[in-house]
Amino acid sequence: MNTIAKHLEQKGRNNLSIYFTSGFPELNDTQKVIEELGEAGVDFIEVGLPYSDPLADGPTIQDSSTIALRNGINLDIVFDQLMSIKDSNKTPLVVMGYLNQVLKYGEKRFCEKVVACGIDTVILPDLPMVEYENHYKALFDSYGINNVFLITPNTSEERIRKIDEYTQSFIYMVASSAITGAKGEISDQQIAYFERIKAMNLKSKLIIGFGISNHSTFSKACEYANGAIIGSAFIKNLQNNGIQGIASFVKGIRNA
Amino acid sequence: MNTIAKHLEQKGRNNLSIYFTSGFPELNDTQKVIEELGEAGVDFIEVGLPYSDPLADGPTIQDSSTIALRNGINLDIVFDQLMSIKDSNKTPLVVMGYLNQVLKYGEKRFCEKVVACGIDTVILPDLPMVEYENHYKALFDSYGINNVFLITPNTSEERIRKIDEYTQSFIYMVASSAITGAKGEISDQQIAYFERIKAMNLKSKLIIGFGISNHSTFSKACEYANGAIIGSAFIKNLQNNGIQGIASFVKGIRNA
Amino acid sequence: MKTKFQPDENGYFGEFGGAYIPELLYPNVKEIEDNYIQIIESEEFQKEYRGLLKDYVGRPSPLYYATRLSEKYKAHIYLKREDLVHTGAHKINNTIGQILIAQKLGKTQIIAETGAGQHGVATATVCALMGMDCTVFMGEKDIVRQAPNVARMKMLGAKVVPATSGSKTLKDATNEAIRYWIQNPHTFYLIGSVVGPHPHPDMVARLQAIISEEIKWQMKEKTGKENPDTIIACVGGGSNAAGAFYHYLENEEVELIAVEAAGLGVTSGESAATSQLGEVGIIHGSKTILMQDEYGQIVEPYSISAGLDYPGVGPLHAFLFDSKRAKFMNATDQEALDAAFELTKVEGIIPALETAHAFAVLPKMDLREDQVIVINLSGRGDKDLETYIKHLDA
Amino acid sequence: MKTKFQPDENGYFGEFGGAYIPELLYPNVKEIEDNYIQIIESEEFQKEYRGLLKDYVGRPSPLYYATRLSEKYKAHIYLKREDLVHTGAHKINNTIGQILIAQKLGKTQIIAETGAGQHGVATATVCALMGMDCTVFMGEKDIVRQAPNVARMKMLGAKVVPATSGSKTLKDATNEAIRYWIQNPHTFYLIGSVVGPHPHPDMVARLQAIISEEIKWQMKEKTGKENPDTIIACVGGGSNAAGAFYHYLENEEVELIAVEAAGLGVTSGESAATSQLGEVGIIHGSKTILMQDEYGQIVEPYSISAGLDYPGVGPLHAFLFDSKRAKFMNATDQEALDAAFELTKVEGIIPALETAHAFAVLPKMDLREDQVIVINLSGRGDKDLETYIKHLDA
Ligand SMILES: Cc1ncc(COP(=O)(O)O)c(C=O)c1O
Ligand SMILES: Cc1ncc(COP(=O)(O)O)c(C=O)c1O
Repeated sequence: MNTIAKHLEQKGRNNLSIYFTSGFPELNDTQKVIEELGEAGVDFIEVGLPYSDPLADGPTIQDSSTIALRNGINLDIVFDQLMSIKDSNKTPLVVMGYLNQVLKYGEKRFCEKVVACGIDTVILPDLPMVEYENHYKALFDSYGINNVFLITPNTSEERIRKIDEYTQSFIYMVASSAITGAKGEISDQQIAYFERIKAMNLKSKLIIGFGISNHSTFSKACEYANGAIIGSAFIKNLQNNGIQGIASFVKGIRNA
Repeated sequence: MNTIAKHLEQKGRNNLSIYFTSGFPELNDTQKVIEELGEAGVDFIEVGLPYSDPLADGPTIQDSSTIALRNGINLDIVFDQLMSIKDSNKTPLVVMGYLNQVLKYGEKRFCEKVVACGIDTVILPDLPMVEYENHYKALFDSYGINNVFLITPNTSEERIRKIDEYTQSFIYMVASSAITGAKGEISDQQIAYFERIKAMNLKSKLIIGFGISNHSTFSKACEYANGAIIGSAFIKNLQNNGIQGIASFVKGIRNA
Repeated sequence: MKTKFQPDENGYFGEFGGAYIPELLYPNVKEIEDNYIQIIESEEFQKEYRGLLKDYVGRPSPLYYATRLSEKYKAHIYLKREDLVHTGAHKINNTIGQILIAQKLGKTQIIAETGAGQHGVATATVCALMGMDCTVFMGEKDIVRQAPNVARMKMLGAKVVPATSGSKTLKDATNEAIRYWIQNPHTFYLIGSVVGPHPHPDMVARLQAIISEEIKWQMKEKTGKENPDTIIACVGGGSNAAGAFYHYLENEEVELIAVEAAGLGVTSGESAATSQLGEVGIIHGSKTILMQDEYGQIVEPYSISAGLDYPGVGPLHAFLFDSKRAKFMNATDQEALDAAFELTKVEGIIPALETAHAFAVLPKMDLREDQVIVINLSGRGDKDLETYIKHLDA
Repeated sequence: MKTKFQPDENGYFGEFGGAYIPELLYPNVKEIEDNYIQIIESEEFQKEYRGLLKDYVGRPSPLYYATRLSEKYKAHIYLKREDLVHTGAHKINNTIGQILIAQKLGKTQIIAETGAGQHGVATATVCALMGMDCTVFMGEKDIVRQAPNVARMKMLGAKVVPATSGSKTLKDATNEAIRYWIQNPHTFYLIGSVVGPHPHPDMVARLQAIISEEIKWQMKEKTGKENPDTIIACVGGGSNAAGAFYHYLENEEVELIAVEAAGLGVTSGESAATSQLGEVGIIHGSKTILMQDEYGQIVEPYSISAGLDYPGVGPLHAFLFDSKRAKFMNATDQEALDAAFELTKVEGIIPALETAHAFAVLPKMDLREDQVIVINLSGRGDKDLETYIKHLDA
């Protein structure tokens, strides 16, 4: 069974996932951030693979990627970093990157490395469903890797049902039609969308992301899904308060 | 008989005529310049009527006109100035201006004033022959005023013969196809042109102008014509050496 | 046979025109006068001229029905798109024609004056095309306010000579050009508007007449009728208006509106509205209407637009004004700017500042709902962007 | 029936193309994909599109036989004069078409990216024409080097948003536009070249195809034959080349030459010669050839010309390169400048810096005396005058 799915299955509700950019703020902070997040008790972690042209990310994550790349990060280094904590780290990991990184690194080589790091879940926001169906599903399946699909308020029911079928980890529910970035509150419109999806009785677990930034939005999201992902708000905190600020950030999200 | 023609008839060769801009360098220098020129023994004087857009003049005369206009000169003042020396001045005068000045002042009024100042010769470089024939000849004749025509190396024989017919004062022989302005020497080409005109045995007296600037060019010109006109070189001298420099300038032209 | 609006044998339109030139220029002007009609009417010239207009200049220029502008002013407004021809203004219709005439006359050195720089660019362009030497005289002030066009002329290989006298604008550039022409009679003076001594005004009008020749068949194609009710054009020297009016001059049913630049206001002392402020006089070799003081000194005109900043109009226009064949209106700097901003916003077309004056009279007219109007969009505004942006932000 | 050079049902030209877009954009792209062909092929669209192309844009653009350039290179060189269309480059063929499509889809807010600013101006223009809201993303560096076009966009009422990431040029402006599109899915992304996710490349190619449609009948009219031997076009994203090649793609007798910007030299590290330096990759939603490092990070390209300063090419061009249907050549900054100066001096036409690259390959070709060449003169150089003058004086 997929690592993330297993965790979600066990824990059920109120799962907190944190996205961070590997190699940020310093090249070798990757392991430390994961360690701190693990100690702070997050449920799973998305390891961002810094990309030069991260179309689906907002300015905060984009800037952190630029810094990480300037720090010298690359896929080989990230995989080495993840490898080095493979045994010590107990928090399930997901890697999140862009398809061109996979293509250029070599699709199989990429899958081998992911698996070697003990990871079986990837998020590639610019991998469209049709390409997945025609090519990547077979490849990923052969490595036991599951691809996370995103759905939005505008995704059709037909398409959501298909995604539900392909999903072995979780469905990433985009909170609104907006790229990642800290917002403030969750609107009635968003809630209507959450309820609509909930009422579909999907087999897959649901994690809400995009615009989750604090205890209030996290709790609200958790009412409608199995948990939520925080990205930009975490990156901002990391930038301002450093690694030593991680524990209190996570605490703040969990309890008001 | 036309005043200038009478003088040329009497004197024959080596006539020196000087052009100056009225109201230059100072508004009330007009009379002084004429007086000095008379004392220096020039044969006749062209009184320039400063114009805003003196197309047929070079930069020296244009600049002097601009200054004179800035000094406040206008046709009424010039005529008053000329009137005031009508009796004292013994040197024949010619007025030189542009047709638009005549038009705007009133053609008849202009003629009346010219005549009142004791002048019977005008040079209007932008008055073309056809307009003269169709209109101005009759007007000028009725006031006893003669219009000076210019000829150039490119004027046809037919045209020169016609001009000769109309001329009662003198024909203004443009030394080269160039607007007024001090040159240096007289070329073989120019001499060929002078000889060609000389050989035409015109009834009219010939005065050479444009590019006559010193004793050498003046003397050369006098070999082929009844005299020559100096304009820009005089204005430059006036600008540099003032009214007190006039006598020696004229002396320099006459004797090397 | 000469029509009412063609010059007589001495080059007069009514009492306006003629060739008030120093004897030094007589042979030059005579050579052109003796040959221009024959050249223009020759099959050879027409073939070359029309061929270049089509393939090089990009004619016919469209006649565009301006839907939103028409809605706004409750009339049917068509725009004659001279802004789309090569180099960006009607000026090239004339320079293409004159360079061919110069060629036939064996000339190899070209001089020109320019105000907005459009005629300078159009001249430099055809000189490059024909491998001829090109010198352009331009007022020092205009060199500054029309910098992009100065750059274009330089790149095209033309020598740009600043005119530093008088108001340092178009009038003075023209003086310098004529002065140079007198000193260098072998050069061909490629004049930029329907001004100057006869036959220049008539020659330029005939070359710009292509504009109304096209309007006629384009109107017919679009509306079934050759004639609009009204034609509007701005007037600097008058060449774009002459071109737009030409084939309609004899047809008194077509209203012709010429728009002059009123600068800061017709009576402000800072204006170029010649017909309103001028009197009969002589400028640049022709008798016309002219802004002058009581002693016939030419007044320095003012307009925000370098191409309208001229104290005279061509003799044909003086006659159109005098005979009331055309109605003369005017627009201030601010009205022209507003009109330019409006046209840009509603039709996506940035006009030249000169051209904007033609549009600026729309709000002042009593329009009928069925009135068919053609506005001659004489040029594009790329050269005026700096001025526009300055006033846009203001 | 789909031909070899049209995309398959997933938007692929050979192995290139597709729609690599986040799920957030799926409905937007799908809406366009489901409708674009039907709209484009509808009589209503064709009538409006063709009408505007004729009366507003100024088409057909001339096909001009460049006598002096032909003499110089000893071949028969024709220039397709996209420099003469409204706003000064081929870009408007596309924006006129897309704005009509946007209208049919009920969109009222338009976004676009721009490099040289020509697409930004063309977009701002059609938005003004249609009364739509317009936001243009432009690299901070390009905002400086193409200042005249920024002024035009402002005057046309568009909001110009600087892209401050990466190389601050076209690639980054495109990122910002796509990012904004994701956040504002009700907007219509009016893309400026044959790039982006399917169906954008095909849609833009179909709208630019008017260029080769005209070349065919114009060649026939001029030479009796529809086909030239060779067509040359510069390639940034590839839209002007796509337009010039389109109707000749299936006809292998016609040689197609695509010219990329080599910046300071293909191997200098400062270049934008994608086909020479790139490998298969994904950029802006499509799989194509792409300049990237060993980890797939997109390399910041360099060219003196803001419109060619792009690390990818459209998927059709990747396929033309891969299948050898087109020959890919390139020109350095200096070669492009020299070519621009030459064209200006011998033909009186100042090309855009982008366009100049197409002319720069002439001296590198083995030309036959009877070879008939069409060069797509994609735009005029008014926007580049500052750069030209700087190098002219140098
Ligand atoms: C675009 C444009 N329109 C009009 C004019 C005014 O000239 P004319 O009255 O001769 O057409 C100019 C002169 O430069 C111009 O550039
Ligand atoms: C005049 C001109 N030509 C060419 C290009 C390059 O774009 P494309 O390859 O899409 O034609 C541009 C882009 O801005 C341009 O302005």
